[in-house]
Amino acid sequence: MAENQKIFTLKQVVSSIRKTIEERYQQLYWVKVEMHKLNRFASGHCFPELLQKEDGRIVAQISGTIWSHNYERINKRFIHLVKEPLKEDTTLLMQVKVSFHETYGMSLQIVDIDPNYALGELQRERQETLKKLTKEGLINANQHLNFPLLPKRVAVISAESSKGLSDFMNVIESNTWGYQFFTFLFPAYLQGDNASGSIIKQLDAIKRVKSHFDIVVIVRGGGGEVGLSCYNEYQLCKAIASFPLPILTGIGHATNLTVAEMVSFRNSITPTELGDFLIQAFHNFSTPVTNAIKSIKLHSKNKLTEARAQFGTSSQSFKHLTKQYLTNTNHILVQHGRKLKTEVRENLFYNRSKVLRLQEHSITSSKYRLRQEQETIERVKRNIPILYKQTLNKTAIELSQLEHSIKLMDPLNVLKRGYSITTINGKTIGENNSVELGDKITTKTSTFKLVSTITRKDND
Amino acid sequence: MTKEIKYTDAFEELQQIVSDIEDGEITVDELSIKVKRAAELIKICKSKLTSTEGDVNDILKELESDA
Amino acid sequence: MTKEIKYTDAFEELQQIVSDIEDGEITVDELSIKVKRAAELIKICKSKLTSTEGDVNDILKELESDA
Amino acid sequence: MTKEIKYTDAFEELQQIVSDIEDGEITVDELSIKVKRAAELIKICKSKLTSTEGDVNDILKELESDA
Amino acid sequence: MTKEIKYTDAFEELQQIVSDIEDGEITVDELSIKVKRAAELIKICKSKLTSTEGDVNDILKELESDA
Amino acid sequence: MTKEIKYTDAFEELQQIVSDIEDGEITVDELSIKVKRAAELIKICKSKLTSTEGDVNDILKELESDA
Amino acid sequence: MTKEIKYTDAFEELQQIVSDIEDGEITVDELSIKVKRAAELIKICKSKLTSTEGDVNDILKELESDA
Repeated sequence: MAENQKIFTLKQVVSSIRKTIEERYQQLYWVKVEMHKLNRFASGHCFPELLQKEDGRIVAQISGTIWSHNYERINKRFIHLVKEPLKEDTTLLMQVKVSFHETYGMSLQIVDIDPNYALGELQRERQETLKKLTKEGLINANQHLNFPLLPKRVAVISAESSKGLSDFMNVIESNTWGYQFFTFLFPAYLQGDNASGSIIKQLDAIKRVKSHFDIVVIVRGGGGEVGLSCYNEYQLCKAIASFPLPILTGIGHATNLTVAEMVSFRNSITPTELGDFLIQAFHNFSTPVTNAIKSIKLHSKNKLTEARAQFGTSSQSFKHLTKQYLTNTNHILVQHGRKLKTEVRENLFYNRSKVLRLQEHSITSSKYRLRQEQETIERVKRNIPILYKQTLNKTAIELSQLEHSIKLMDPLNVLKRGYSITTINGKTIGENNSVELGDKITTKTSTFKLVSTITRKDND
Repeated sequence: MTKEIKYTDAFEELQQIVSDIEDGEITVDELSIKVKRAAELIKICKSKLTSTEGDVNDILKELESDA
Repeated sequence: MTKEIKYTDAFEELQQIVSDIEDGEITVDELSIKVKRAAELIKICKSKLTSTEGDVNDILKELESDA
Repeated sequence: MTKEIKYTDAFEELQQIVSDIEDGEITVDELSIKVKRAAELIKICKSKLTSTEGDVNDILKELESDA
Repeated sequence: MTKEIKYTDAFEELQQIVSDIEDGEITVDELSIKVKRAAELIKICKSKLTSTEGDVNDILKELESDA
Repeated sequence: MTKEIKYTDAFEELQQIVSDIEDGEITVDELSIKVKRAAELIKICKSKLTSTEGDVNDILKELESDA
Repeated sequence: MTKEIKYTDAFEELQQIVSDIEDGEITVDELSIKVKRAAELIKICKSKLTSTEGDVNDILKELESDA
């Protein structure tokens, strides 16, 4: 070490640092930090650990200070706005003053914390949880479980002293229908920082004895709206979503649904409503059973009435048709009898008329035949005089012709025309009968008979 | 006697005479005898005709009177 | 005696006579005999017809009275 | 004896006779015999019809009295 | 004996006879025999019907008395 | 034995018989047998209906008295 | 035996029977059997509503043995 080197006291140095820092950091800064531990002391002052992580590694760390009066103010606003008290292990936007104290060293004095940022962070956490469960396919897992027909055996997660629990028990135990439930309480914190772990632990316990239960209910009541952010926590929500029994929630609050409520099998606004829901499930089972009696009664009667009616109709029509059948058959038989009679009479009548027709024909044709014959005879009779006269006339004509010829040939008629016949010895003169001179010849005329003597004879 | 000769025979003889005369096979000497015979035959025939007509008319008259 | 000849034969004979007369195959000598025969046959036929008609009428009258 | 001939045969014979008469296939000589036969057959047929009618009526009357 | 024939057969035979008579397929000679048979069949059928009617009425009466 | 037939079968058989009678598909010869069978079936059906009604009423009465 | 049937199955079977009866899909023959069965099932279901179940001690024992 050099001799001329100046030696400072620690106080001098620390005061110099303080002076420098005070000069350098005179204003207030808004800083985003993770508040690891709150470290509230009995005095009411808090000395939280502030840090920043990158990839899980702490890259910056510093102590913080919240003076009691600031804490009260900040916390009140948080509860009002965020519905949560100021909590450890959260990222906050805080207004800080860099301060250096000679004995306490560097710290960030926290004068205010923005509740809206915290609200945003909570929202982000909620979204984160939803996103993760969705990605893991668990978001509807509990809802996809089969709800028992009768949610009779109930594992209850609640706080022993909870008003919600007593409301719930009151509803299911004092029902007037005699519905019997079996409940078993698994006590747990229902809000605040310890709630998540406590509930998860009890869920694990229930899981071990799940064969004794039909459903799990988580009931909480009268706790107000504060401290419910645990129900958005991923671990708890995952435990609920993936639980093998249906989990029904009734954690009684009026704000946005928490993720736990969303992924549970069913959410009721209040424990009372949850109890009513279970009673309703019993009703839903009981009503059809009760109605079944009425329905069976009604419909069996109807069925039997209908069967009787149908049967009655059949047996009526059987009697009726049988009688009708006999009547018809009788009628047909009678008809055939009548027809037989008619046909026989017709047949006889027809045959008789045929005989009569033949009788008629025999009369007319015989008479006709005789008349024809008569006419023929008459015709012949009329013809005979005609024919015989014809014959006589013909004969008379022939005869008169001959008579005429004879007349012409009669020699007397020849003489009348001036001819004469000369005979000798009564014979005409010819080759065989020649005349000689001196012979006496007779000449006959029409009027005279002349006798002459041949005086000369000349040859032709 | 004349009644005994039949009309047919008489008529045939008459026809024979006429045809003989026409054929000139009869001499003038015979001629008048033949003509005489013919006249006789004609008379016979006429008489036969007349009597037949009478007979027949009687029969027919009787027939008609029956009808 | 006339009753013994059948109508058919009588009628045929009659027709024969008529046709003989028509054909001039009957001499004057036969004529009156034939006409006489024809008249006889006509009478026979008529009589047969009349009696047949009578018979038929009798039968029919009897038939009709039965009906 | 007439009872022994069947109606059908009687009727057929009757029809034959009537059609023969109608067709002029029967001579006058046969006519009255045939007509006589026809009358006989008509009587047979009628009698058969009457007796059948009687029988049938008796049967039918009995039937009706039963009904 | 008549009881041994079935109603159906009896009725069919009856129908056949009636239709044969209607169609003129039965001669007068057969008619009374056929009608006699038909009457017999009608009697058989009636008797069958009557006894069936009796049986049926008994059964129906019994049924009604049960009701 | 009658108890062994089911109501449904009995009723169907009954209806078949009724429709057969209606359609005239049953001969007179079969009728009384069929009617007898139908009467039997009617009795069976009635008895079945009555007993079922009794059974059902008993069960329901018991059920209601429990409620 | 009836205790062995699960109430859920009983409930389902009951509903099936009820809907079958309501739809008229049950014959008269099945009716009393089905109604009887329904009565049985109704009893099972009703008793389930009011029966006491679950044993605290068992649960505690199990919880402790695991822990």
